[in-house]
Amino acid sequence: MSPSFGRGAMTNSWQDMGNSQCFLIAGSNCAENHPISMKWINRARAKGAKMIVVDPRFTRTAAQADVYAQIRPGTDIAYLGAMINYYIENKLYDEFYVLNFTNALLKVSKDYKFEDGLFSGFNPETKKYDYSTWAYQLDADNKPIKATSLDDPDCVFQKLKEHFSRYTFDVAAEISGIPADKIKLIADTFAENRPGSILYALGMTQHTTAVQGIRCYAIIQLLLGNIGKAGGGVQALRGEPNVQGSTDMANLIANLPGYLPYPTNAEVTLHDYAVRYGAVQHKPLVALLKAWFGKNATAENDYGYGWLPKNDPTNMPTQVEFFNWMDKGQFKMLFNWGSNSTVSIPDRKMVLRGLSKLEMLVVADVFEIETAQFWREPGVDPKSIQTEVIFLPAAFVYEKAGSMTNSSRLVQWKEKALEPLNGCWPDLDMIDRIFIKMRELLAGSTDPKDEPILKANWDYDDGHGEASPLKVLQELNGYNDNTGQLTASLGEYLNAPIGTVSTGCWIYAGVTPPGKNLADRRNNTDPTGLGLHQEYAYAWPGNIRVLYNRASCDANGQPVDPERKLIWWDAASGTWTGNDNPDVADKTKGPDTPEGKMAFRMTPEGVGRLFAASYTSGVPTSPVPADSIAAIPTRGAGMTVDGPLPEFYEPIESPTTNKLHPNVQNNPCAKIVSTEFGDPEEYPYVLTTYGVCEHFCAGGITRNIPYLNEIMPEPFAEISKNLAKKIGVKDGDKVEISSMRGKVVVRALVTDRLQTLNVNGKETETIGMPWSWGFASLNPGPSTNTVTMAALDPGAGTPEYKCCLVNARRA
Amino acid sequence: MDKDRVVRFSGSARFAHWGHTVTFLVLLFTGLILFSPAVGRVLAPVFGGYVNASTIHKVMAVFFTIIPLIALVINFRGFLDWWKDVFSFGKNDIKFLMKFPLEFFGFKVDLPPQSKFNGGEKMNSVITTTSCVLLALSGYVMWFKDAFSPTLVQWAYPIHGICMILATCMVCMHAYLGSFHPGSGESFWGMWKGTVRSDWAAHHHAKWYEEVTKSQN
Amino acid sequence: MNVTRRTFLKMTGLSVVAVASGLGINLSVAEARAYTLKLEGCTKIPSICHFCSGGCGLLLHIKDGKLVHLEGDPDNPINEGALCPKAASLEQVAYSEVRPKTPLYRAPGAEDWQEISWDEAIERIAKKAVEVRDKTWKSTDEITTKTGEKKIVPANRAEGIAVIGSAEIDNEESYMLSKFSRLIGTPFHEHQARI
Amino acid sequence: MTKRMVFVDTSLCTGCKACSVACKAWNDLPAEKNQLITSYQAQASTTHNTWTYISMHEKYENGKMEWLMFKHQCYHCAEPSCMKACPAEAIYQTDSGYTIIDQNKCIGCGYCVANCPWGVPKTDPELKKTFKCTGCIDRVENGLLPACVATCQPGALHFGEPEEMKQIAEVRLAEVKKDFPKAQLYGDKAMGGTTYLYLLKEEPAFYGLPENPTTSASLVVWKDWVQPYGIWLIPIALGASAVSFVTTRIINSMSKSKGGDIHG
Repeated sequence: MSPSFGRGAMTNSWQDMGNSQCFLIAGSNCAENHPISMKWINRARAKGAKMIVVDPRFTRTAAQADVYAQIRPGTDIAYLGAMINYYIENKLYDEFYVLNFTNALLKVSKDYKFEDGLFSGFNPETKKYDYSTWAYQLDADNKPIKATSLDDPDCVFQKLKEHFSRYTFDVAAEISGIPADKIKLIADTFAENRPGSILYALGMTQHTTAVQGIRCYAIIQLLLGNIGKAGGGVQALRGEPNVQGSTDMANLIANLPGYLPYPTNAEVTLHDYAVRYGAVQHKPLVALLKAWFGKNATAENDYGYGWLPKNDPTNMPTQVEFFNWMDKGQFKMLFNWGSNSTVSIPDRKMVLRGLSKLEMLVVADVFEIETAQFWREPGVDPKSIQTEVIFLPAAFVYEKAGSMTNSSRLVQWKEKALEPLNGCWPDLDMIDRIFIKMRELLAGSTDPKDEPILKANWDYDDGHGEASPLKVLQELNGYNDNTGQLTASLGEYLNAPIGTVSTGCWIYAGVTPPGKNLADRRNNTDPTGLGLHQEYAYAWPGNIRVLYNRASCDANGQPVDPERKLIWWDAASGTWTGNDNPDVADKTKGPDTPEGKMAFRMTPEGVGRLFAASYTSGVPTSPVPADSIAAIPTRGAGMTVDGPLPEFYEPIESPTTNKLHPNVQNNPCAKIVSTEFGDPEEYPYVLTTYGVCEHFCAGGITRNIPYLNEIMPEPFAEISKNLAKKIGVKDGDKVEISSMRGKVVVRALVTDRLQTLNVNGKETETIGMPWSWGFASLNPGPSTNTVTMAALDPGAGTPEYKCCLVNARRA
Repeated sequence: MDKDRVVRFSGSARFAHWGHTVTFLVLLFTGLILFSPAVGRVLAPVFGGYVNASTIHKVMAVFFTIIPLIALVINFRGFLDWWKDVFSFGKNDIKFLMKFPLEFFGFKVDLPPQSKFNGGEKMNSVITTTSCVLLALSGYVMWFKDAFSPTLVQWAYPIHGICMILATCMVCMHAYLGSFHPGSGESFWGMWKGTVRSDWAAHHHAKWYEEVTKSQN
Repeated sequence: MNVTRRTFLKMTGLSVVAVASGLGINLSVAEARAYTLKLEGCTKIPSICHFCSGGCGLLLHIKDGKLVHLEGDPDNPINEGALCPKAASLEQVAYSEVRPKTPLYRAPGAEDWQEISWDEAIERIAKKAVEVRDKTWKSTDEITTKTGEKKIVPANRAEGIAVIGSAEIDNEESYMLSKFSRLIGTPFHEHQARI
Repeated sequence: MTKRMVFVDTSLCTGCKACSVACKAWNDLPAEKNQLITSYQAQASTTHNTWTYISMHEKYENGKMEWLMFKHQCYHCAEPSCMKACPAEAIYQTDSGYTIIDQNKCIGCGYCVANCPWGVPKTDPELKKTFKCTGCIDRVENGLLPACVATCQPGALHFGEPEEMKQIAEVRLAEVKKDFPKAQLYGDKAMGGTTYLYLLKEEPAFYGLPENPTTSASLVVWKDWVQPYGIWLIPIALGASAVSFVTTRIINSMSKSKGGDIHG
């Protein structure tokens, strides 16, 4: 979503779903995996909202739908492309919105091309694109040239139209297996009932075309004018309790907290970094360095920038690749925190190989998860594994104070309710003690490499020998050197001169103003009835509950939807105001100013991006003095590495050939990690994997909860009645599911909820398997990821769990 | 053998009779606790509460079913004869039954000659036997309810109750007739000692007395 | 069996309490029924669910430092007290018998764990981290600039240490871990947001 | 407390089974060992340790898939068979409409088990006590929602005054009927009207439910005829014997004075 809107976060909130008129739930089984969504979806349905569900299986979500379509896994872009085409051809888009809040009118470079499945700039050797042709036509001030009408053949809108003209309902039907009239019904229902909200989760992201699928959602919502409005939006239903927070905190190789680009070895100095990323990133990095190195971070020493390890762009593995890197011997020691990798990572053989090569594995978790005991998995000889393993038993969520950020960016604080069982430690204390111990071991060292440890600002003692989570949250909030106090608001941080303010994560600035903890607010009043709950906890950024809410207003800054008023321009006081906190660059700049028009202030163009162009705003047209370069307000665009527009590619393992361009079967940029792949002759069925309502992710916790084992006691493979007949399996029999990478034997669940699909004229069977089981716990079972493959989306690095080829036989 | 007396009931028959009497009475009182809450309130404490009462009931039920079975095995012939007799309802038996109520309250009536069992005893035997079998069957259905269809289990309750009532009525009358009714006083000794006075036998069970004396000669 | 007993006790707690009227013990008249709540005397502490990203509010009822009951927090505007089965089951984690009692250590080639103290665990980890850091430290990289020239630049990386963070720990912990790995020299820090 | 009602809108139930877990958590009931039975269902029936569960029903007809859920628990009938059958007077009704087993009085005889038209109560073989849903009477009487209602995220469970519940039910029925012509309310006519009122998308038989449950004839025979009237046969027999005891002796003495004893 970041390439489309400027921020990669769920746009609205759970409560806001109650304002919707229509839901397109595709790539999410929210009734099972985000059950709270059904509370709000049903509130909306009680007011007449429609619910569309597209899923390879008839799920418990589908059982609630007004319209359900069974889709072949991995073919979402085909039918979504057809929807886009239909909306453009039939002018069902919101013209005011498209003209004012999207880049539809901006002219695209004449060098941009799309031919036979490939965009211009592809390098077949590196399997990467050079983005330079995906640019705008720029004027002398480096600003994109705007066409006068949507009919201009160079404008984004025409490029979009041309690109998706190939996606007819019939073509989409052949690819996806959804009948053409059903796709039309979906398109019509979603267009007729606005505001409409799109819900997706791992069903969309776990593909090699993940980012582009989400781009389709963004394009549809921008065309229909559904972004920035109550009841609209694109809801990325994130998988884990604090995955928003852990991403905010940059538990990712290419980021620092607050989504700052991680410095690479090419940015030797802070100055280099500032030149590369502009002031937008420069200032928060300095604030971050001040938080990390305290008094030791000074203007003279580049605020300690040199102490940061630098990324080598040629050596930047993402999570799944980590295990390959271990296997290759680069990593000797792995800290594995609250994550059950041996169950959750695809192609488990590779994972086990990797872990076996380590010198030491440290696992911290509440239960003794499979990852901690990989050396004694059945079939493995422990004596052959030389990895030292240390398991640290962790305190559970209610046994420690701290905050978590939910999917809708709501930072909620909780106090410690119970003493940790068995004297387990909160993870905070583990990290704290390990660091302090390392600092002790290195004390007195004069080796420059030990400086970051010795010079670090690291004192979280709560006075009782334990680390204080509040102290950490306050570090995230940051301090203002001028007042010597905690920064009082995001505004105070933004207005403070560079180098005078610290923050561990700038988007959290303002969460703990002096004497307060806004994440701990518990006023749940909702005067508007829109579910904004402005006084409850704290939503980053700046307590905005509906992102891009400027787009809910017309040219005069007044709400277009009188029943769902979020913000408005108050001419009398000359400010943006409203029920929500206005998502505008400057609250005092009216709707007639360039800033006041901007609905998507985090993109360089200030508009929503139908076409994800490569563009950096604020680039000076004349040379500027070297010492002031950091003040240049450049803002780069978030890019989709595999194309400025979404294109349908078959999954890496597919039962058929790409109907649109047989020569470019798969995403040309996909990162392939697994080494073994099957063909449809030998492995004719499509496997899709998922979670069930009763267990959570890799099951490390839920499989140790008797109540949950009672209601979901075993893993299974769901197969259609046709397939069951074909392979001679009855409901309850054992069935063996095998791929090139391995096989598992589970209970067969024969059901009508999976039907044989007609794909490109061929009968195609889908098999569904939950993946939450592993060999340990109170409820052991075979891990589905023995079968799946590691092929990653080039942008997001998500593996294609949702489709691979398998065979099935009676066991 | 005492000349004045004739053997009326074998040892096994008496064992069965008295064994059944005891178990029946215990079953009756422990069962009444569960049959009627009003009774339960009074009687449950006597047996140490409901749970104990029902445990006793179940234990007794086992004896109740085992005793006649044992007797049956020991003296199969006797039982066969008994049943042959009690289930062979003749004209005389009907006449007996018609006139019996008068006899019951002490009026003098001419009773037709009766076999080993008179019409009343026959009726008693038929009703109690059937009730006991039904009581046992319905009781086990209720005890092991999971093994039977819900409808069957549901009907077991009223059947158990009805049989209990019938059997109890019969037992009351039977006990009274067999012990306190002036006309039948001797029959008590028949079941207690096994023998009865010859003259009583000749008067009350002429047909049978004839047969017995014939066979003895 | 313990649990069943507990159940039984609980159930008797639910039974009718016949309250004698002031004048006599006429039960049929004075059959005022009182139901005692097991939550009586508990402190209510709100928390947040540990599963999907909904952020549903939990409410823990604590008495004498013990968890008596856990249910949805009716005052949390996200879930208004409602919980899915996973969240509703969370009280079973608090006293789970399968939760490890101490840190565990598995020596190379060993077939089982051995229990170790927290101090020993921390020390072993810290020493190993220092050792691997020393052993695999990469202070410089050679890069090719846009103009094609080769250049030696600082890298400052502990190449041999990787960190898989977690989306299941608190913001503060997540941030600390993020800071920790970069301070000890490893940018190789990822987590399950990827998958 | 005045009459209360729970409206179970099965059309909104997602089959997440949180109600079952929340019930166990509140009532401290242990988990049971299970296997999948059909669909995603692993609980086969109510047990002494499972007072509510969801059954799942799949139906594929004319290219349209339906996956229907049904929440089982005690219906808390207005005229409860269990209470009628209970010999120990352990089952009582509250003003709020709940049928409760008083565990101090329960003797685990299982009469209620056999006579519930839905087979809800179950006896714990070890404790010799019969258990079933209490309607969370302890919560309700203290101003809390029943545990299952409180936890239901999709909003399939409603709790309140009967009139209000019936109103919601009628509105929902009209809505659901548009797509499911066989949709109907269930419970309002059963057993004098149940405290748990259901909206079904299909006819009751589809869920394996009795179409029109009433107090069984056997229970009527037992409790309305045999127990109150039949039992009088025993005193009558005893009475007759007593009368006979007297009359026989009177007549005997009379005839003795007339001339000798014929019997004896």
